[in-house]
Amino acid sequence: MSTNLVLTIALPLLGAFLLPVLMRSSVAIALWSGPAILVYGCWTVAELWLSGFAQPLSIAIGGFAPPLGINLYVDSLALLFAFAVQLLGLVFWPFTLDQESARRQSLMLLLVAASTGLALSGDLFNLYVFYELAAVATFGLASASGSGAAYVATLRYLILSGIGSVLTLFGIALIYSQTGTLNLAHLAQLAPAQLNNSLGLTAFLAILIGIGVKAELFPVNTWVPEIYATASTRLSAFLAGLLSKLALLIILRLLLLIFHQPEAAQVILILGILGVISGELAAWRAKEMKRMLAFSSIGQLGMIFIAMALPDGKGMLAVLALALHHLIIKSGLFMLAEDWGGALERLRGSAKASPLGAVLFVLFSLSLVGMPPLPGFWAKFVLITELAAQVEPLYLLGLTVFLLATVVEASYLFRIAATLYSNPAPDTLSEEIPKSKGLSLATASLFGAGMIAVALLIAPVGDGLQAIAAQAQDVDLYITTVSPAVSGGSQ
Amino acid sequence: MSATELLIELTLMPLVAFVVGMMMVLMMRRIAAKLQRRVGPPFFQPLYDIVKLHSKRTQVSHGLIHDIGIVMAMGGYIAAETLLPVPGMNGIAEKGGIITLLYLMMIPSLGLALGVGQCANPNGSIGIARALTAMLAYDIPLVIVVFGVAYAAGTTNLIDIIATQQAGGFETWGVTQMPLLAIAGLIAMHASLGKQPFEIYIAPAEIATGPMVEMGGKYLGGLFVMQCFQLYTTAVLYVSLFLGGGTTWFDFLLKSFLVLAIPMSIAYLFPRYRTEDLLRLMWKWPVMLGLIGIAFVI
Amino acid sequence: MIPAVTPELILYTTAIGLIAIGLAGVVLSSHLFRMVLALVIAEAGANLMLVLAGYRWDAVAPILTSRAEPAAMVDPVPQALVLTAIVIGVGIQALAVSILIRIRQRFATLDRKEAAERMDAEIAATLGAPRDISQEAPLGERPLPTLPADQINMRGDSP
Amino acid sequence: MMLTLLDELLLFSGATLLVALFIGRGLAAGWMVTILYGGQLLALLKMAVLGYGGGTIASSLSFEIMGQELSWRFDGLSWFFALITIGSALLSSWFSCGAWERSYIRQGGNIWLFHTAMALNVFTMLILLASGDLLSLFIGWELVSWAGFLLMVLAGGVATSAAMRYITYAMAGGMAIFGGLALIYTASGSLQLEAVTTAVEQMSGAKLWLLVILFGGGFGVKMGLMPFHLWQAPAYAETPGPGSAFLGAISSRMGLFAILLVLVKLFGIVNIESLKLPFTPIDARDLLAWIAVFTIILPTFTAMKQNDARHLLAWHGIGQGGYMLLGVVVADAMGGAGGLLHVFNHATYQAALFMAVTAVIYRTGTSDLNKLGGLVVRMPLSFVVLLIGIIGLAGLPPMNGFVSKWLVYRSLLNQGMPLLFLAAVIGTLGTILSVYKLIHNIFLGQLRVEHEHVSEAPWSMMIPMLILSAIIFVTGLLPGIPLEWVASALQTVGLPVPDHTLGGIESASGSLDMIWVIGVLFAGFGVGALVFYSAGRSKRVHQLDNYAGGHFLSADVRYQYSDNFYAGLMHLIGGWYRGSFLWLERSIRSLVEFLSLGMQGLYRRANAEFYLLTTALFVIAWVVI
Amino acid sequence: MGSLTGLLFAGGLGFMLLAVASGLDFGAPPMLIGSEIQAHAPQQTGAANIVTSVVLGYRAIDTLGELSILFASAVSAGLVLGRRHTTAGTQTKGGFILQSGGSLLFPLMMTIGFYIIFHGHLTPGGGFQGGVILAAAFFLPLLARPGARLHHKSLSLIEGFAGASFILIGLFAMLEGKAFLQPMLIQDTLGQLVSAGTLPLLYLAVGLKVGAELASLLSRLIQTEAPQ
Repeated sequence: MSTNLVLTIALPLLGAFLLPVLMRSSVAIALWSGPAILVYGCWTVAELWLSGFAQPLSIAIGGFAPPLGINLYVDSLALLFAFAVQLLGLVFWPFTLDQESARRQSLMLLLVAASTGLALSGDLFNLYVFYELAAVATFGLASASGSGAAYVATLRYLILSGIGSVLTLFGIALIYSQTGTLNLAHLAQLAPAQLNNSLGLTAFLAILIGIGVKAELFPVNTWVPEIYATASTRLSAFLAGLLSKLALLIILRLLLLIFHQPEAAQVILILGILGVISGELAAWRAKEMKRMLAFSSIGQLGMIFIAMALPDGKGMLAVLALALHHLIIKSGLFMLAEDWGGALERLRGSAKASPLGAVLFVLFSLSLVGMPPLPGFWAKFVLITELAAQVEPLYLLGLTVFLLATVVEASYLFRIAATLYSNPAPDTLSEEIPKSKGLSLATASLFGAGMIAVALLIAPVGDGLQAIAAQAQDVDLYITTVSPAVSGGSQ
Repeated sequence: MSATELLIELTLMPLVAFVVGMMMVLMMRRIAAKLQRRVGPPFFQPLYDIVKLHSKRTQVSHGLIHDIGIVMAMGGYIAAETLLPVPGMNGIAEKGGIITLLYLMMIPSLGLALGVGQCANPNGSIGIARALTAMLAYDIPLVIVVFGVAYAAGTTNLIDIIATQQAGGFETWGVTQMPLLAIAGLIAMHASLGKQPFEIYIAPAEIATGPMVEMGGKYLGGLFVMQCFQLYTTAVLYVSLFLGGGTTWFDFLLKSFLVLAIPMSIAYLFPRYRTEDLLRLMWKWPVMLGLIGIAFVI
Repeated sequence: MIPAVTPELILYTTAIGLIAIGLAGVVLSSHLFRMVLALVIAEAGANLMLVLAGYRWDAVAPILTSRAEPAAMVDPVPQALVLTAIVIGVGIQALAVSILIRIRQRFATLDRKEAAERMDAEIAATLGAPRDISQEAPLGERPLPTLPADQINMRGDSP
Repeated sequence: MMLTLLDELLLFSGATLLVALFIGRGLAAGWMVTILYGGQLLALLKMAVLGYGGGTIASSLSFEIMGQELSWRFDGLSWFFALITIGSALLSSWFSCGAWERSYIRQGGNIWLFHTAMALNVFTMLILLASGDLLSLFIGWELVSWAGFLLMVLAGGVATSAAMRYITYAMAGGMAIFGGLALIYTASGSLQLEAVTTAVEQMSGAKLWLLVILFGGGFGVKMGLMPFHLWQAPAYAETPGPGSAFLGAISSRMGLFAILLVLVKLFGIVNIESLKLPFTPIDARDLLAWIAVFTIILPTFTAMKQNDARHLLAWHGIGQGGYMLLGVVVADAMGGAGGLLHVFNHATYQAALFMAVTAVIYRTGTSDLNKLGGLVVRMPLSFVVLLIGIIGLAGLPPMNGFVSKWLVYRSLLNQGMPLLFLAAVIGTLGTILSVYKLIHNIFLGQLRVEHEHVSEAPWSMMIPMLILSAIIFVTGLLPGIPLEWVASALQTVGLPVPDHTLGGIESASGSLDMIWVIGVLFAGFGVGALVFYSAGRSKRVHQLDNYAGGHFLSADVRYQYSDNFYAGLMHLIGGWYRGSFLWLERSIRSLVEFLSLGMQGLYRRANAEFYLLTTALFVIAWVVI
Repeated sequence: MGSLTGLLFAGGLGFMLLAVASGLDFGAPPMLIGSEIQAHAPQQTGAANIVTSVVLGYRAIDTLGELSILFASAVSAGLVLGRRHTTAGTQTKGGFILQSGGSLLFPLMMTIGFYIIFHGHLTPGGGFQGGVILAAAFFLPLLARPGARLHHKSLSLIEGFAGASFILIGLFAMLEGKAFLQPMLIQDTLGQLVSAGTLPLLYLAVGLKVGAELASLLSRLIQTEAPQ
């Protein structure tokens, strides 16, 4: 039932509202209601997928036909991300029993609802609302660790994000005053005539910078290392793994549907290249795992931005492949970092203490740098073949930077791997060596298993992604699916 | 050519070389004596020396490698002689060529080096280190020279090289065709003989004759034999490369002795160079001459 | 050339001016609370911009009255949007202020630089990683070697 | 499904890997793995006997991923390299079984990981050698790189940092190849092998240059070509003994294989030659040749300064790679044959040398050239192996190294390349000097007191060493045997094949018949021995019964000349060892470090909002203006 | 120096944006969906206030999102501030006028708040505006009597159930076979107090939620911000 998809947004919200109340009456119900909602969400999405989902569809909320009301646009891409959101929400569920667990869980549910909304929504302003909801929930979760550093980091993030939303709002205002509509499909119809000018471009750039804050776009990503270092690892994993991808998804949709100006792509390309350079280089010197992952994630997202900048949606497949790959790998790495945070030097000998964790780390790293049979290679392969096909020097610069960054990446990732496998310093006790264990290791193993599964099934996965990319790339399909018809003109 | 003839040639060539080599040693000593206003040794002195050394009663061995080293030193040259055509006898020259010959000539050095090394005497080791360094010095111009000649002749087969030179008389001799290379070759040859001023690796007063420090009796005798071969090989090689080889035994020997007389005469007039000076000298002048010579050839 | 002063110019200038002032305020202020306030100003500008998008000359508020013939009404959508945007802004500001309170309690300062310094120090201390960058010295003058662990807190807080 | 011969080989190799992986902890595992290597060798030989006569054997394994066809096949070139790979793996693994294994475990090594890493290396190398298109080539390439990393990193400590350096270089090379691949794909729309040819036809001069640089550089990293040579010596040297024998024998030759396949076979030497460097008479082939020559000279002379036997050998390994590339780049019949034959020869003597050194380490616990000496009386067989090895390495008759070097010299002579020739000879001379230092400092001279009771290496180690020595000698005596394999590989690549006989080369401008040369040499030795031993018996004296300028020597006197062995030479050229490449590497590293610091600073600056503002301004200003 | 550049950049940005925005046609917006909504809103939603029909009908999910944001920030603030309750009892009480003024205003403000909420679909105003007034009504006595505490339990109950009822109303529509959050019209009585189907109910939920949210936020702030 396709309309059930609305429930993947509504139910988490409902759960979030009721959780603090429920907690008072029955801890058990409250404890399990969140996961139950997410399981149901997963199941809803999966069921839709499995019941022969082929054509994208549009769900009008409130029964109002799209350009007037808000619609959810459901294609394979959106569905994929919706599923990922629900699943990762479950995986990163804060299973704590302390005083604030109700609050945390309800924030998590809000975050999941907002993320699902980001994946599905087909309305510009609605996207903004969900974006803000996700942001606020993130602030709450990020500051939840209760340290002074977390507060400062969150506040800085909040202010940056606030400016970003001001700019986004400004961009939306520009678009609305130029076209008089907010529906993406409708905008896609109107864009060639009305937004193909400097005004439209300005609007796009304002939105790009605004949303780029979440997508870790250079240089509005300065919050990344602070937040990832102070917030809980699970949140970091969710932010780096998923939320950034959703922000990317929005930018990608806007770029594909509405803003076809070459300048838009160029800006993204330049910022992407700078992101790669700054992120990977900064990670090279990081002395601590979480921060290294934060910087590395900036670099990886820069790579995705480079892919996104390819003209005519050519980079769609690459964006998708890189994004999903990064989602799996970074989430896994962050889960490992949960126990392996702190100075890298402390990690000496950890491989002996937790061999599985070390092996997973090596596997993730290998995939991240693109060692061939692993999925990372294919993602990178798709990107560089597309990049090399471009004639403009900027793209070739992107290619060069991309390749060099990979070298740097390999260098720092394997420095850590080597630390893990080296012998502990003579005076350390075996209890002092951090071990990767318990839930976080299990979660990381889950991602590892997923990665290996993808590596083994690379051919069907590749075909599937190609189909998804082709569908997402089809602007006409988007417009006809939503079919935003406005009977009269203005006035 | 029948197998018997070949066998005879292969036997004769080293023998001739040995005999001629002894005479060359004699000549060398005579020249030295003349220059130093001495009388000099009698004609059979080299032979006497060899026999005397081999029949000494105290023969001090430092182990099997010590022995093998001497054997290699002699054997290498004996084998090398069969690759060096003389009038009327080609041996197996066409099966090896000049590059093989040059490499075979390194075998005795290696043998000597091994033998000396086994003696566990630092003087010997230092001597070998110096000798090898010297080899690095003079082989570079030598190789340039060989390259030039072989490239000009279009072959590495010594028989063919000699034949091309003999084809047009004096005008087609290497020395007239490639005078610069010939000069460079002469210097390199001089150095390769290890005589003054290039005898730093022996340096009797400094490292107690270097490689020879632990050598006595038949060991020294072996080295003496080796020296005979060395003089012969060097001279004949030079003759074959630049002076058109020999059509008859007479002019062949004449040329060989004359060629050898030049460095010998110079040798006893000079003190010796230090290792690094030797390197510097060798890498500067003969190399430069050789390269210019090659430039002319190509 | 001085453009003619028209109402729209004034309105747009006000909206964008608010945004610019807000941004400048965020960038320039050295006090965290002022940054939050500047953010509020910028938000007001963006909201104004949004309202302006729906304005029509000579039109009435989009409320149907019993009059038979409805007059031209302004666009209702931006008004609804602004309503939403304002509430969103309020929520964020409230959260910001509550975080500010905590920061002040923890670090006894709301100075931007100082708070950032403290944060860095605390992060470094909790992660056990040496702190290799100070924010004060320019790049070239920063100490390259890592600080030993016992010195990490020297420059930061010593409560 | 019918299994092709290649399938059998790969399955065998995979099975070896699995065996090592799952039962690699038992002590018998080493033997089992060795036997399986033997099985691989048999499978390979079966391939030569049965199915393959200059043609190719396809694997039934093939994929299509994202529109890319992936396939694997074997031809003469692959077979030749596979022979060396499996052969050296077999002998190294054999060497590692038994005594060495036990001592390795005693010292805290993980033998399971060692066997697994070896098997993995062999398996990945076979995959690489079998690659049937550019994508599978790249996949194989990366696999080999990482498998090598695993083997190098095993020893921990210094080895780790060496391996880290290696992996950085290897990644850089891999990425260069990746970029080249992308260029080809863009030009031809395909990654089949033929695509290279298509791409070459379509591309302009500058792009071709780029391609040659990318591929040459990328593959060259693995070969340790200048200026990418710094990683190799420490990485190989610090690997556990048999591992370094294996790596030294074949690992870096994978680079040569790829160069042969891509640059020589697909690209074509003619096309490379047609690429001129602007404003100079140099073309790309000359450039490659000069790189090869510098790779010969500089590492060889670096080797001379090493004081650790393993490092010395590893540095030579780099230098010898230069000969191979030089021969291949000259690309006439003799050059190509010389280059390829040298791959084989080098593998044999390098493995033998590393094994001999490992045997010495096994007995004495050190490979420091200043702490050894005089071992010939205690380990005579090891000495013989090392002697045979260094004669091969130095390229002197009667060992096999001579033949391949002779071929390379001849090709340079024929082509009239005096400077390259000279440089090659300088390399050889340098090699002679440094290998003498090696053998002198380990086996000759004074036996140290602490080594008084050292015994010969155990037979489990000795037998593979002796087998290798035999191979070195036999292929020196009868170079026709390996030349037959080389010929088939040359045909695959499209290079001319020289006329060869069992004993050597037949050529109008000077032939070589090793049977005769070695014959007279040994006859000469015989005569020499006759002369020598016909004289009176010699008396064996104690090593301290020695001339010492009037002093008496006792056991505590260190009477060995080992340090700064070529003092005179170093006095002259010592100043040239400025470590420019090290400096270059360090400065790149420092640059990255500095940039990295800057970037971190960027992210740690207090005023993040400022960036946002500026970006917004610039971006929007760009649009408006 | 840094501040000067900052100022310049901000000014430049403003100028650029102005340059861009001046290309807009002020006062005559395209109003594509705007006019469409104006035309259809009375029939589709039955609310006389078209803004209300946009807020609760056409863009109801925006409103839901916005409520969630408020909720999220309240919860977050709770997380941030909730750790330690410092009683503000040390503060001096407000004076008599302040206290009785607060008590006096409380019912008035409550009335006005609810009035605005209930007439949201007819006249300007609605759940948000009314909710804010409700919050103020609760907050005023708090200011006058610093020691007083709001009842957090009941506040959070209101918070939860108001939000939940918004969603439940939407879900109820789904049960009826309509779309999520589709307004259910009972009859077309445009302009009446009881009209516009479920919209007033939604606005009531919004109002309560906003009021509770803001009240709890403010009370948290005031409770925590005590002199140390």
